[in-house]
Amino acid sequence: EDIKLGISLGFTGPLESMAPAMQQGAEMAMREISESGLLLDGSTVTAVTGDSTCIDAAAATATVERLIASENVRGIIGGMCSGETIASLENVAKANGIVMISPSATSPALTDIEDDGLFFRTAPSDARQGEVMAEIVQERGINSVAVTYTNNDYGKGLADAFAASFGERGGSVTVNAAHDDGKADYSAEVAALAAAGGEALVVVGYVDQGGSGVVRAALDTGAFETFVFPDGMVGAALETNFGTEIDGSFGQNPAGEGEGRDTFLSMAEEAGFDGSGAFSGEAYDAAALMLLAMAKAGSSDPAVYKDHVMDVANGPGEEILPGQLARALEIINEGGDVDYQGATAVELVGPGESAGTFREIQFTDGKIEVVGYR
Amino acid sequence: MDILNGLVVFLNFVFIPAAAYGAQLALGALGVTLIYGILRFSNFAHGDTMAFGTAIVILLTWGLQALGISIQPLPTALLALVPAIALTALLVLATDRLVYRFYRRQKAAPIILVMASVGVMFVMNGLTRLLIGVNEQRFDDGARFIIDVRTFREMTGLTEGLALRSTQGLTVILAFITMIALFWFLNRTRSGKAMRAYSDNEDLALLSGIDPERVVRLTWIIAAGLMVMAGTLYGLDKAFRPFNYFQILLPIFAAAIVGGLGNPMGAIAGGFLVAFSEVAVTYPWVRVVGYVAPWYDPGPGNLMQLLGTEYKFAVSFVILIVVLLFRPTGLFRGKSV
Amino acid sequence: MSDQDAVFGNRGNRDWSVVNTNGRGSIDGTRRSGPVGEGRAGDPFLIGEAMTGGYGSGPDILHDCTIAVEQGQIAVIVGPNGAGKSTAMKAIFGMLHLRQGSVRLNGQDITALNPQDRVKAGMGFVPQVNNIFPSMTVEENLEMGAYIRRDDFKATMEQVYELFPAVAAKRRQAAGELSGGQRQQVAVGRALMTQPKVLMLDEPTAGVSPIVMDELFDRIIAIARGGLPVLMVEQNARQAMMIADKAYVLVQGANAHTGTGKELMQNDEVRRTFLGG
Amino acid sequence: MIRVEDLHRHFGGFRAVDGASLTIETGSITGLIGPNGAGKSTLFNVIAGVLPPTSGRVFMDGEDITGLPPHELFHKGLLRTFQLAHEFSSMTVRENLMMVPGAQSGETIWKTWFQRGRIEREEAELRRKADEVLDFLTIRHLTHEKAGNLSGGQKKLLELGRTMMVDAKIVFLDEVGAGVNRTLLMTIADAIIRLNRERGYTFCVIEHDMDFIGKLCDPVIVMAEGKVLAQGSARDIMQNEAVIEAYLGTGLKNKDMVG
Amino acid sequence: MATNRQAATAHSRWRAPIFFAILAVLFVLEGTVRNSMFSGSWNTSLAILNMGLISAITALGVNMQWGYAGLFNVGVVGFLAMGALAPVLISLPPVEGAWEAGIPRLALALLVGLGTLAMARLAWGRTRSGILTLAVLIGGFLAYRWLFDPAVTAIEANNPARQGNIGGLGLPVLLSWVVGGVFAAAAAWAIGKVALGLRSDYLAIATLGIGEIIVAVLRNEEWLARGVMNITSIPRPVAYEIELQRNLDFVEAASRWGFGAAEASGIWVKLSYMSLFLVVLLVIILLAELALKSPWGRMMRAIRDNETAAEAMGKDVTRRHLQVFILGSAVIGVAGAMMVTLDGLLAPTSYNPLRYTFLIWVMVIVGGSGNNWGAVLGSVTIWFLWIKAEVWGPALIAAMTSPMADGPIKAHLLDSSPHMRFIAMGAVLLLVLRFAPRGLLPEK
Ligand SMILES: Nc1ncnc2c1ncn2[C@@H]1O[C@H](COP(=O)(O)OP(=O)(O)OP(=O)(O)O)[C@@H](O)[C@H]1O
Ligand SMILES: Nc1ncnc2c1ncn2[C@@H]1O[C@H](COP(=O)(O)OP(=O)(O)OP(=O)(O)O)[C@@H](O)[C@H]1O
Ligand SMILES: CC(C)C[C@H](N)C(=O)O
Ligand SMILES: [Mg+2]
Ligand SMILES: [Mg+2]
Repeated sequence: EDIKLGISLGFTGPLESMAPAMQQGAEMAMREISESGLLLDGSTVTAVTGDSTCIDAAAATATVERLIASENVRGIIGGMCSGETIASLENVAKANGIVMISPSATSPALTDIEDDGLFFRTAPSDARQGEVMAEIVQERGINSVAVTYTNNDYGKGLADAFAASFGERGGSVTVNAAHDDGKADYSAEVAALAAAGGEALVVVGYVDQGGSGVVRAALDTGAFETFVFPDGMVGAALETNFGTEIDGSFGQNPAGEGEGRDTFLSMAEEAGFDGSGAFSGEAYDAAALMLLAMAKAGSSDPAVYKDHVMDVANGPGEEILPGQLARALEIINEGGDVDYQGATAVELVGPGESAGTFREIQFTDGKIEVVGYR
Repeated sequence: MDILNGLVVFLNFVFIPAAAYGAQLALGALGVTLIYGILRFSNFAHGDTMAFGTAIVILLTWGLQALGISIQPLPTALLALVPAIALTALLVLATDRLVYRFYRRQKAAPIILVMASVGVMFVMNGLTRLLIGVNEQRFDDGARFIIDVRTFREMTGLTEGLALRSTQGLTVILAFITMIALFWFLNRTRSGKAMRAYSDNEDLALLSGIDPERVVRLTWIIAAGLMVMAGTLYGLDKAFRPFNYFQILLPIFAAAIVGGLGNPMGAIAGGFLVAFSEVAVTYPWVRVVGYVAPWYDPGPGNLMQLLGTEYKFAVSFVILIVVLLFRPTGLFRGKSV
Repeated sequence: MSDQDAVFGNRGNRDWSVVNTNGRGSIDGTRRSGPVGEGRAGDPFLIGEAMTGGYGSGPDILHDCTIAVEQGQIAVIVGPNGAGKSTAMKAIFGMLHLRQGSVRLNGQDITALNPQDRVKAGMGFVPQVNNIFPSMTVEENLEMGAYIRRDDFKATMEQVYELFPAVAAKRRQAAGELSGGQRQQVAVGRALMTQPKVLMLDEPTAGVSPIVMDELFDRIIAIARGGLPVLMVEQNARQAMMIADKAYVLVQGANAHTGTGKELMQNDEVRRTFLGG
Repeated sequence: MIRVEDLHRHFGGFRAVDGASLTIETGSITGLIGPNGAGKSTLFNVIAGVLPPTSGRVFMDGEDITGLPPHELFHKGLLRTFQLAHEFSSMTVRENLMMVPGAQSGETIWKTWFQRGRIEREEAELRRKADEVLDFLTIRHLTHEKAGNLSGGQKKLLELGRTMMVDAKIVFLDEVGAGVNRTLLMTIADAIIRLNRERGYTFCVIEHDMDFIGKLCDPVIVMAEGKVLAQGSARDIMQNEAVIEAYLGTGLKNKDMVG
Repeated sequence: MATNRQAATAHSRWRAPIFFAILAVLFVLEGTVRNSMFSGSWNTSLAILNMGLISAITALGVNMQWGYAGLFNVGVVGFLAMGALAPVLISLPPVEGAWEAGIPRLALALLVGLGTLAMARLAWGRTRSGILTLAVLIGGFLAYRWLFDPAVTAIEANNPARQGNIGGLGLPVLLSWVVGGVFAAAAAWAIGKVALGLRSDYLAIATLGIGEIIVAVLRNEEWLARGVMNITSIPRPVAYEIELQRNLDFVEAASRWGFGAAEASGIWVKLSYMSLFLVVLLVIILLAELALKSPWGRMMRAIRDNETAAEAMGKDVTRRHLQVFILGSAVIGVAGAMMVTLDGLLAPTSYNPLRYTFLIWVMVIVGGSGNNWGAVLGSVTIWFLWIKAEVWGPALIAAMTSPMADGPIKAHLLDSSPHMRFIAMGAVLLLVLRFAPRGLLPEK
């Protein structure tokens, strides 16, 4: 059998710079399994990609619809951004009974969504990121911040999680205001943020989009000097856009550490892409998990293998790192148990999402510097 | 001191941005109004042509930069402006030749020209994206500030800072020069008067020996100049992304109509009116009030903002309706009655 | 209006926020002129001879119609509504395509010229309607009349003001604010500013009160006696006939009667059917 | 029938109608003349509801109709024609007439869905009436012609015909004669007289052609500078010194130069 | 059913049938032939057709306003969005806790808001006193904000990650199509009252602005429909694919026709939608044609022809304009509701004027303004092209660039081939305007 898997990521749109590394991560896992010849009596795996645009929910559903209806895929790696993921899950994947594993959708809303057991993610919920961010901000001795978020599921979810957690710790959020992506001018938004004041500005936005615009306007008018960046902003684009202007700003994004990650990075280098790109490892893990679950279920029918994802992701069983997928298939084919670890130390909790580790970063001399993991 | 601080906050967050924005709108509205007055239709392709012209400016700027040519501290884009205007003028003249002239010749109802301009809008929209893509481009390479926050604070010792970006200064100055030149041209020169005559009465202009095609060509060239100028200044000051140029079409039309369509004076007044009210209505006045009237406590969380920033552009529309209710022909009497 | 108006009917054309119907023209300004030919011996100053043609691709309006005017004379065209009087004027001015016949001015065949070039060749025309620039001042209106002139036209302007003192008083006022009769004077004044060699007027007195009409006729006589040939269409036929050196009655685009004004006034049939008894 | 009391209509500072008071008697054909810019058309437009007055009142049969919109005045029996013919050019001559009557059930949109039969009957009646009018105006042969293709005079006849589709009480005619051939104008005058005699319409007519006024109108009202200058029979008016000076004039001065 | 008499008399009797037949062939090709041009999947073919039918209904609405009355509505996107709200508020299940959180207070606030406007109007009408009116307005506004703000805060705080909105009534989704029409009609009434009453006709610019404002409200008022966070799982009026796939009878029947269960279920669902849409479309056309071919239609033509004269002939032009404007908008609203139902999704960010206003205009003009069947033909054709341009555009560019040497320019052109879509649409519009200025099926 030739098993087709759909990859639905935002190849255009506000995070287009992140998407290619994610796609290659996922395809690497598929190749690895395909070449082993051990999946379901020597089935091969082919990737079919679709553009989810990240922000346009209607376009994303249409893409996933096409992947399922015309391409007949057996599962979807995606979506990329939370809003789009929710839409395609509820309208297409559920209606057709297809499994989706997202590498990067982080909205808390996805935690308790009714998914008929079809949805998993290898990224942690922003409920957790909000806590981590609040912790980091507070540890740096900042007690009052203004928050601006990109006006969508991700932005609002994370901003709210942060505000709640920050408030519990005794910090104060002077204003929690949305900005829309895709505008030319954010001086009005920044004027409002400046009027409210605060020691730092938390920018829950997208780096290729409004997020950078807000930072630019805030720097120009002298409204803020220190910024806090969560995952949507931590990208190389920040360095090129602002350089030393934002020295002293800091942030965090989900990223595992340890052996699995190192292996993945070197594998990626061999394959010719940058494995340290945000959510690339998560994408590798998502594809691997889906295929291992098929092996475990002995079927590529989503209705069957969906119940086996948690089995392969968590213990008991032998720990599997990147590059060991053939080994995992052997174990499974022999009827054994595996505990997939992958590039990001996968441990699925609750209804199938990553527990999550985060790395803390900081800007020094115009460069992103990793200062630790939590 | 406090009053001064209040004034600085006001200047920094309200006056300067609004003045720059107003100048950009005014230039755009001048173009719209010119085409409306003389060619008799609202050009829906205006925004996208602005984007196209700006894209050319950007490409030329990159070229110049690659050659190492610059006019520091002014942005290189200014150098690129002249050839870009020429190229854009060629493009709009070609468009006129291919599209509009046919209908003019047929004496088709103006609404057909509007429809055709929608078609041109689509094409221009695609062309711009073909040329430069959909992404944001920054091409401002001159000195960033005439005065920045830190210097200002050090100079004056005030707590509040004031930033005046060079692009903002440039926008206002260039816009004013352009407007004065245009007025002089329309009211004093033979060609300008011929344009006004054609606008008033096409046939009679012809019977007076005015070559209508020359007037049309002149109009497109001037309009192209205004478009590229407005688009470049907007892009320098904010950021260039093709879609944004479609979006400012609404405030530009609003400005032109509020001022009185077909009336250049009105376009300018309209541009500034729209810009200042947009900014003022969505600005949280709490800081200014805090300085000017320290005894007044609006209460925590009250930013004294009339309308959320997300409704910023709704303001231009509301102003439009209100003005039209009281002055049905716009602030200055347009051609519309 | 042209037949293309039928395309969108009148849909949307009243929406002032997108279209501006003020001052729209009906002449194709893109047409190029053809060559100028030789005139014929014994021609009157201006003659449209054996003209046949119509609007666009529509049916012929004019059928073998001839109109002429001599130096220093007044020629008047009368006829029922829709006879083609205005059409004949437009044909002489090159505003419609002639399928047969020719127009000759001052010893030259100008049939192929476009209207702009006929203006340059020395023809002045005051259309039946829309004959001023309403938002420009009276003075600017006159300046526009002198558009093709490269010399100093101040003197001519003074002459016009002398001729029409009522207009002179309002030289800084927008012409659109004038009364009907004054507009008409501005319109004629504008045509004079070109320093034309021949003046063509289409119903200069329509809708004008009797006293202004007399005034206008007086001026026209004065102009003609000054040596400028005048060709005009009139519905106030009896007054017009009185001052006409030559009169044409057009019916369905063809010459029905031709003669001096007095002759036609004495023709019973003409009086009854065209001059209102 | 119509009484206008101290009517003012100003444009900016300019007083186009400046305290005009006049009456139009039932059953009369009243002429309204005056120099260009006297305010005649403006007065018409105010009465017909196209322009609101600055001050003053208009009464129709004792009822105050000041500022009512044209379509309401229509339903009260006040009709007007336009200086430039306003035909519905893309519709046939008959359709031009049939659209006039007011209370057609077929003009209510839901009735067109549920009351087809009734609409059919009404239409048949309207068709009959329209044909009668066309006969009266002697343009029956043009029934199916597009109104836009009519000649200027025929359009004016059509304008008149529309007023006959309903029982008008008063009809305002704004310069029916301007640009119309004099012979045709006399035909129109005959039609007006017939309507006045046979159907009892009241007319108010603006015109610059004194032959027409003299033939048609009994009381003639002269306006100048926004006010009523004189009123009386056509004969009296034409001999009135003030009217001659302001309006009629004394004829060509350069008689000697006429060829 | 009413036939296409108008177009038939305008050109050849066969013009309309031929165009529709060509269109049908295109859809069949799309459904059966698999190559670089067509996908060969009935699912795609039907999906395009369904969206095309909805566009056709939208175009019918625009056509009423433009074709019958000459009203230039450039705010189509706003009315679609108004209609889109209906399925959310009508057929979504109620949100737990929202009622307690503040729906009553919110309702009261909205009532106070409307009351204020009414009072202000009354005050102005009765007294002509600007100060009093202003006082009423300001007082009302303060009261409104006092009621409104806490209610909204409370509702939005109610389970914000998943809900945070007022929820729906849980009624059948088909009902919401009607309600969608009513919503759009209400908006049209308010807009028309103001814009059509302005002294000159400023409808175009007014609707352009209002359209944007409606979408902005939808994006930003989270209590209403979760704003940009989208509403998903709107109930369907037809079966779900997964249910069909589990239904053994269905699977068996499908295999008898030679279809896989998955494919067959998709086709079945789309066919069900198609029949619903067709019913709506035909009913609207029937009603429109009946009205158009009666004195009402004659009156509308007269008004379009010459407003001043129509007014003088006793027709209340403003009111008739308002009527058509409302009717047309209602039809657009119905289409908006249908679209959301088909998508199962309300995503306010996707309501962009290029796609929903100007593309619809292209459809109307290409089809032939004033002709209902023209609107249908134009819509389905343009929609088909719009979708296929995504595939054909790159193919075209690839063909054009194939002789070029590899290099950055070629790569750039290939990259930007998606933008061919806009160019293609513009070109189609310009060509049709030039060579068939009255559209493919002109009005009589
Ligand atoms: N632009 C046009 N296109 C087509 N036909 C026209 C046009 N202008 C006039 N006609 C037609 O040409 C014929 C002659 O019109 P013309 O204006 O010359 O008449 P006229 O003698 O000047 O009448 P009037 O005394 O009413 O001014 C009429 O039948 C008219 O319908
Ligand atoms: N919209 C307007 N704005 C300014 N002035 C106006 C306007 N309409 C009319 N007027 C002025 O009001 C005066 C009266 O105009 P009106 O049209 O009533 O004259 P009239 O008596 O009908 O003249 P005519 O015999 O030439 O038709 C004129 O002087 C005119 O300039
Ligand atoms: C790629 C990520 C930045 C996406 C983001 N976490 C979201 O859920 O929208
Ligand atoms: Mg004429
Ligand atoms: Mg008048």
